[in-house]
Amino acid sequence: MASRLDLDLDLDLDVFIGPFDLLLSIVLREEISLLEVELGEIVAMYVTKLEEEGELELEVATEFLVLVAALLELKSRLMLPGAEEDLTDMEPAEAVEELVSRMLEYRRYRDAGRALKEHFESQRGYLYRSAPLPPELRRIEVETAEQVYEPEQLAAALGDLLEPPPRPDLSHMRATVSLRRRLSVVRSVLMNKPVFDFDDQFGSEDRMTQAVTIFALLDLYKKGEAVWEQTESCGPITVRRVQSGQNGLAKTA
Amino acid sequence: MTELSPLARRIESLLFLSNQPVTELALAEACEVELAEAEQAIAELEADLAPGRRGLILRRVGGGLALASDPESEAAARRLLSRPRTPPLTQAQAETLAIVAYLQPVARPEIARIRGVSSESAVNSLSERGLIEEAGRSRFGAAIYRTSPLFEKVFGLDGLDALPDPSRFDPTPEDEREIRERLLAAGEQRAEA
Amino acid sequence: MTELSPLARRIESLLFLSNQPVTELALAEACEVELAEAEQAIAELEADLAPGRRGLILRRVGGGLALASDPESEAAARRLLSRPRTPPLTQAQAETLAIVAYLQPVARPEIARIRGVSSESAVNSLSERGLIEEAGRSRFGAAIYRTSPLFEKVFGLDGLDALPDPSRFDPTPEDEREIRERLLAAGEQRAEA
Repeated sequence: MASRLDLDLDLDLDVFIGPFDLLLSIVLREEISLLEVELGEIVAMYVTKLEEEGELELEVATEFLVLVAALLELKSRLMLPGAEEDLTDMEPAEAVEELVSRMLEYRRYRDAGRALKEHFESQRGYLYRSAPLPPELRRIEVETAEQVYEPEQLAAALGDLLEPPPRPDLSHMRATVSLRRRLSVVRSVLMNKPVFDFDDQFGSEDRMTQAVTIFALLDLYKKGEAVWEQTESCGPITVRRVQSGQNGLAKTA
Repeated sequence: MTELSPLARRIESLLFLSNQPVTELALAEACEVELAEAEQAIAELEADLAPGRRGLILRRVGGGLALASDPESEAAARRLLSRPRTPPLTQAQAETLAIVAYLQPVARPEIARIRGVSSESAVNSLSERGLIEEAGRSRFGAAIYRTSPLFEKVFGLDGLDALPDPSRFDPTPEDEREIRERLLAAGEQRAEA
Repeated sequence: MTELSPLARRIESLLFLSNQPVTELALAEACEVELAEAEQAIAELEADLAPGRRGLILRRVGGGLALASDPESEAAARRLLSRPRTPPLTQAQAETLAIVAYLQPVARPEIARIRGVSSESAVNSLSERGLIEEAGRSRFGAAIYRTSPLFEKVFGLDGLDALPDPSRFDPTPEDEREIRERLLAAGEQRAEA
């Protein structure tokens, strides 16, 4: 199997300017300490290059990444206090061995993956059935069935159903007051009393009813059926019927 | 040993993979052949999969063709595959089952009226589990249900008379008709609420 | 046209009903016959359902027997069932699957170490496709993976022993020498240039 490590990547780093594979061998020969190399920058440059070329050959990319990962691992070992003894003495040849074994291991699974992928293709045509069991097989057989439920459960369930549900609690809901109904109330009052005092007539109603009654009065005023006046702020309101055909003027405070 | 024609083989494959009956037309279209050609292959397959010849049988059901297992294998299939489940009854299932048990035969709309909610899913699962079964249709075409012999076995009941007396949930002893009326009245209130 | 023996018919029924591969022993027990007797009927069925004879094929996968449709019907089946073709494995998925298949049980960081990249997305998509599954946690809390029964089924493998011999993928000494040389020589050549 041909090895494809033609990584044409030109780097422009603080510590190094030149091709990636040169950097690799320099690092391996310990001419530059890995500690000085920004591996993240290398990856970023590599990705940029791939983008510029518009081709992402995964196979090459993965090999590159395996390399960078191995470098990262070496670097992280260098950065760990105490681990240094292991590596300061590490000969370039040893570092190469480390990388080589990592790349060989990866290559084994890459090739196994390819074989699996091919195998997967060859098997895709076989389709299997997936259907639920027929209903008769999903059921217990009468002959072998044993008691699993308590009959009391049924009596209790029926008892629950016999109980009428509690009346829903409506206390949180306001009774609605209809404008139309208030209009007819005010009209019928005006029929009997052409002039009346609002408080005398509606003072005992709740606030909502009183408010809607005011709306009803506004409506009657607009229609020209009634006028009303309040001579002082918060004082009594006098409501007066307007004879049909007569245009009244309301005096409001 | 005989071999099936390529088209009959293909149709056998399709019926094997489909969970639903398949019409002859759909088979012809999937195989990209004329209907008449498909019909001929189906006839070949039908003869080959006649009852008693193989483990599979070709059946015409629900306007289409379907493969089914030989009914003679049912006992073996039960031993191999069936793990009948008896999970606890949900509240909806218990209520529905109680209505059917005490009031049977009872029509599906009546169950819904008593419970105050549509009871379709509970009825279906009780039916699928074999605890209730259809006992005909009402005048208006609604399914009428009763409990099954399996129901009595799994509740350990020696006949329906052995159902516990529901009257202790009610201060006044009443006959079944009155219970039914009370249930319906309570159900209507539930439906309104 | 041939008829199958009653036992072979029964076994065909059971395989039709089961969604999972069934072992010969389970088939024998379900049919209440001796293993040897079942094996004989299975051999009969296997000959009858050999590739190219019918729409169904008897396969040994996942440590058991299963019926599958003839691959020649695949296109027609996809037209009928409007099932899209399962997507092929990506290279990342294939590599990850190979690592899990050969090293299982294997922890997620080990997969990442071998591939040199975080393999989260490949692991997740293989999990989603049901080809691998979690088999617990390592001492350090990393998820441990193994292949699923579905893996064996869709790869048509009769157990993990049926995976190709991993030594097949051992890099040759030439590969090794080449990598080693390239690692050092490439730089040296450039340094000289």
